[in-house]
Amino acid sequence: MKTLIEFYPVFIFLLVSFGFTVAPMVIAFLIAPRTSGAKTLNTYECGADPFGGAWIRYASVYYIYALIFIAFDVDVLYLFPLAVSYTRGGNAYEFYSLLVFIALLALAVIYAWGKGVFTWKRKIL
Amino acid sequence: MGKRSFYLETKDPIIKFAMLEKVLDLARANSLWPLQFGLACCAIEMMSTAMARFDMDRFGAGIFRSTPRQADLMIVSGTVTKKMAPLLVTLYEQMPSPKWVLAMGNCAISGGPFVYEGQYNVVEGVDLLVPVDVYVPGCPPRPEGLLEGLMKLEEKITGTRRFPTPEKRW
Amino acid sequence: MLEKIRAELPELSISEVSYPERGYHLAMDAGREQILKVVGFFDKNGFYLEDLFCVDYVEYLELVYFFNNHCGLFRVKTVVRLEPDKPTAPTISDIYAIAHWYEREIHEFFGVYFENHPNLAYLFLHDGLDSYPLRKGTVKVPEEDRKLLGSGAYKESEDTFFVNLGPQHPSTHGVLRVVIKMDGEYILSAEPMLGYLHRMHEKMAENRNYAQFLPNPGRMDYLSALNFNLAYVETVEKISGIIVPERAQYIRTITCELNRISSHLLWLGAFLADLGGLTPFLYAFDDRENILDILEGVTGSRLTYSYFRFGGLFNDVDEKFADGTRAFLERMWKRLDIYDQLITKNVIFINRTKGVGILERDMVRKFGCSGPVIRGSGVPFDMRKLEPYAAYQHTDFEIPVAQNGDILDRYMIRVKEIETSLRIIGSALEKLPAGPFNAEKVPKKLKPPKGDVYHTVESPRGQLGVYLVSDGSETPHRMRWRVPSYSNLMTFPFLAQGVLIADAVAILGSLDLVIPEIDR
Amino acid sequence: MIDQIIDIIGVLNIRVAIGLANVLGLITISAMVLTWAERKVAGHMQRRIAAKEVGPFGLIQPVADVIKLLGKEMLTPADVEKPLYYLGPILIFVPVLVSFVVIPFDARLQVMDVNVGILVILAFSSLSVLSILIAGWGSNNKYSLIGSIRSVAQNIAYEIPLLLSLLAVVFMSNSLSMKEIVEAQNDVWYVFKQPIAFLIFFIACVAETNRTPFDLPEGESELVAGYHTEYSGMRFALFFLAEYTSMLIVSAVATTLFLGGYKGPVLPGVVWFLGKTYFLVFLMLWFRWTFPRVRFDQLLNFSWKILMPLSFLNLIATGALLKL
Repeated sequence: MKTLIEFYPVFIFLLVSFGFTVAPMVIAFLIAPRTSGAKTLNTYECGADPFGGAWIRYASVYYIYALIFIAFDVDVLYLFPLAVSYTRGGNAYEFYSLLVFIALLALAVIYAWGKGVFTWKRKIL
Repeated sequence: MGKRSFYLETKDPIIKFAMLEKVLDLARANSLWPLQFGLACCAIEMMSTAMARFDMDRFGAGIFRSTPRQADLMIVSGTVTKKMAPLLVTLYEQMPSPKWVLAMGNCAISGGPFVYEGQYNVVEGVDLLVPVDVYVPGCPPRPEGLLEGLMKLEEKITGTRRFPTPEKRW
Repeated sequence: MLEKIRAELPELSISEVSYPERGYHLAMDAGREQILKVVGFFDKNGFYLEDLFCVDYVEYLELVYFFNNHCGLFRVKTVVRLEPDKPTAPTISDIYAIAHWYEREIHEFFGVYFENHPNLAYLFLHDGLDSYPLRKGTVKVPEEDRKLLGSGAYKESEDTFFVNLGPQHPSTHGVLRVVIKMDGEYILSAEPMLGYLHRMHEKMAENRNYAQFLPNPGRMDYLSALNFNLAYVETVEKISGIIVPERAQYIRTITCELNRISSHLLWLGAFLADLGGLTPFLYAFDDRENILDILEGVTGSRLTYSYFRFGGLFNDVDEKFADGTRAFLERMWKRLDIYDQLITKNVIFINRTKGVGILERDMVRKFGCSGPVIRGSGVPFDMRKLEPYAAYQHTDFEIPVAQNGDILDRYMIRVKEIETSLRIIGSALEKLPAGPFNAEKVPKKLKPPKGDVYHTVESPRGQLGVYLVSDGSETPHRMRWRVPSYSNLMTFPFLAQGVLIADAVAILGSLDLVIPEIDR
Repeated sequence: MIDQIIDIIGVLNIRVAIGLANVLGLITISAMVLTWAERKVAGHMQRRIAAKEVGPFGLIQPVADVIKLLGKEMLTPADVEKPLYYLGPILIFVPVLVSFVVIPFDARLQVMDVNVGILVILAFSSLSVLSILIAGWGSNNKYSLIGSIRSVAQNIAYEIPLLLSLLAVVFMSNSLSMKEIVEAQNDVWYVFKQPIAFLIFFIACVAETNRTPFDLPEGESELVAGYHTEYSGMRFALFFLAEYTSMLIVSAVATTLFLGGYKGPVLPGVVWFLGKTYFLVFLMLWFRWTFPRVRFDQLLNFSWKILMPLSFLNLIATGALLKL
């Protein structure tokens, strides 16, 4: 059974990539001139002063999309072992289990479609 | 507006020696990313300079960045009104440090055709607001004029000129 | 029509006016009380508010209302006199939505107060001004009104936030600033803030003589400088009765149509860049450079032309111009199907523009829009047909009209207008007569007779009107420019309500705005 | 002499060292080449010559850009979330570099043949979206906030079709290891057996790397510059670099899975592999200069309503055909 140690190249790549990003930033920090004007550090908003910060309750329409995604992503993981051990020819129950599983998955999308999640109407106040 | 309303002091980098500065200036001169900031008629001439026929991109200056954070060169192309002045200064200050200003057109240089006694809304010249490096006269200046302004700016940054100046016949 | 007005509003003094000299059919003097009744009457009969502005005659101020009809041409001038020290007038912004901005503009330039106006804040000027600019004498702004200048405080509410689609933004071509109240991806309300490019053209007109003002119209709308030039020159010719020779009329038509094509081409590129496609910008500029070469050969400049003079042209047109134009015509016909393949048949483009930003017919009358914006909603309203000027009555062409008023229709109309302009140029070029290109005795120091005149021209963005009041001296007493983008922009807050930000940017692009024309 | 060194350092360490040098070299060179190629392809598609003056064919232009960006000041706006703001550009580059571990450039040119290669790549590819969210939220700018929230929704919308089209290949090759998938494509490439799956996979890849017509997170005509509005200097260059490298990674995975990796008649394997990869990258560059941008709800609906049902049917069809 391969222990985590076997994957140490991946960790080395992680460290190297970390270094590969931090190094140019350190160089840039050293060799770049610096200025500071009255409004240099203000947030940029097309030249005008912004009205209030950007950390607000952002009414995300995509919350429902996230729910459907979670339902999907976890279930798709079941298909991986099925895919690896899918034998050619022979017993057909594997195909039927695949069929049933995908049919159940598709129900989620059809339900959301019916509920009108996917149509973004114009919000007339 | 009186004297320039602020003094933007530029602190030197931590590591600074002649050879590095020369290489950096050469690189900066060959990749001046202008800020997408068109005011009036000169903006249309700036656009046609960036288009197929005159093509600023040949000199590496073709990528128009829309945020001042990633721009090096602010081309003030058009009339700066008193309502626009504070915003222009904000945009200039929000640009990171090695930055240059190219005043394009008579309005940006001296208020142009809109200067008469009793005028109440035009800033007479953008150098009252921000330090200007190159002035390109004309109303609007031809795209070749703007390209020549770019060459002048590159000459100012690196000290050497890309193309030989056409010899003066008279 | 005149009998109906007489029957409906007996107590007003109505005088018939000869249309060819003065440019309008009827002049009416209404008192401050009857003006609401008059406006209500015109609104009931399907008229739209063409223009509303103020003229300062030192002893009294004059509020001028111009009404016109989209279907049949019948222009009525209604005048209200106000005393100069504390002028007040009733607001009509609830009847005609465009009056909302006209009244704010009059308030900040002349100091006229409008009772129960929803938001009488400054629109164009910055707060540092302490006098009303367009008044003849310097009239101080009273202290307690300075607080009126604050243009609306924007307070954060629970989950909506305010964003500046600000002066420096890729999609606001020029320096238009729109403050958008957003809820997530949707826009709840949009409020344009103007004046970042106000260059005082109307104030300059009052202290320069007629010839000195010639370069200014070209800088008002630099995309179609020749049309603005034509409007100014023809107004002065109308008021001083100069007859322009036939050849100059034809050359004026040809050059104005070339300028219209170059303006539409630039719009095409900028509109596609708003939707994300960057290549059509380069293709459109490719053709535009051809037009600029042809016009540069004749006028000498690339963008801000001042080629027309009172009574004719600056110089004549040579054979090279005619050949260049003919070569351009053939090339352009072939280029149009490149645009067809690249843009019109592009599925993503169609999905982005079909059924978005629909402008209904009655909303168009409320705002007094004009140009491709109104022709997209099914109203065939084109100045070249309604009030033919220059040589348009000799060339036959039909106005492209579309029905459902969404962005795709406004795009199709502008492309068809390019084809119409090509046909006009073709037919005008054949019929180009020989002969003089300038009227003979045009005095150097032009002193037109006392009186006022209204003249309209069709600029690529819509109906462009010039109202000129001359007091017999060298400098005009008052010159008012009725610009199409001003009323077209007023529809944006209503079109952008409840729409995604990507659509709002597309709607803004489809209105084809030129900011210095709005700010004047 | 060589074998003493080998057993001192160990075969795997040498393989890792060579792989590391190879990958870092490839990334820097490909970033340069891609920036140059993007400008040149854009120029010639728009009937203009781009970047000609700097170096023979403008070849030194990307070098000038990088050195200029190195010499640029890195502004940190005042009211910004410091840790998130700094972490954004770093985190976006890490997953992209690490997925090079499992990519088989040639028969023996692979850092480590992990037997669950595809899972490693999928795991790290969803990490880069996290960094965009961090960068967008951290820079306290309304445009970046909208841009980053859009990139999250776009990424989760296109994760499912990506997985399902990947599964169709795994059904055929019965193995998750990248090397075995390439070996399984010895006689006929999977692109001919699974044309629909390749199409869905490529569309989902274009969406994952935020390229036109799905470049809504940094839709510059609406959101000024999307999630990297507040970033300047070298930090912005890292976003720029990460986008090009993820384009490279995504087309490398597509070549391994569908176009038969390093399989090719006469030329050595690496040349075939890089040729196919850069062809797919050229396709992405081509998209950028022909398509306008899709509106955001069309983008989501395109994935949920069209790509996903299509990938379901494709999966069922593969399952059925394999059984016959």
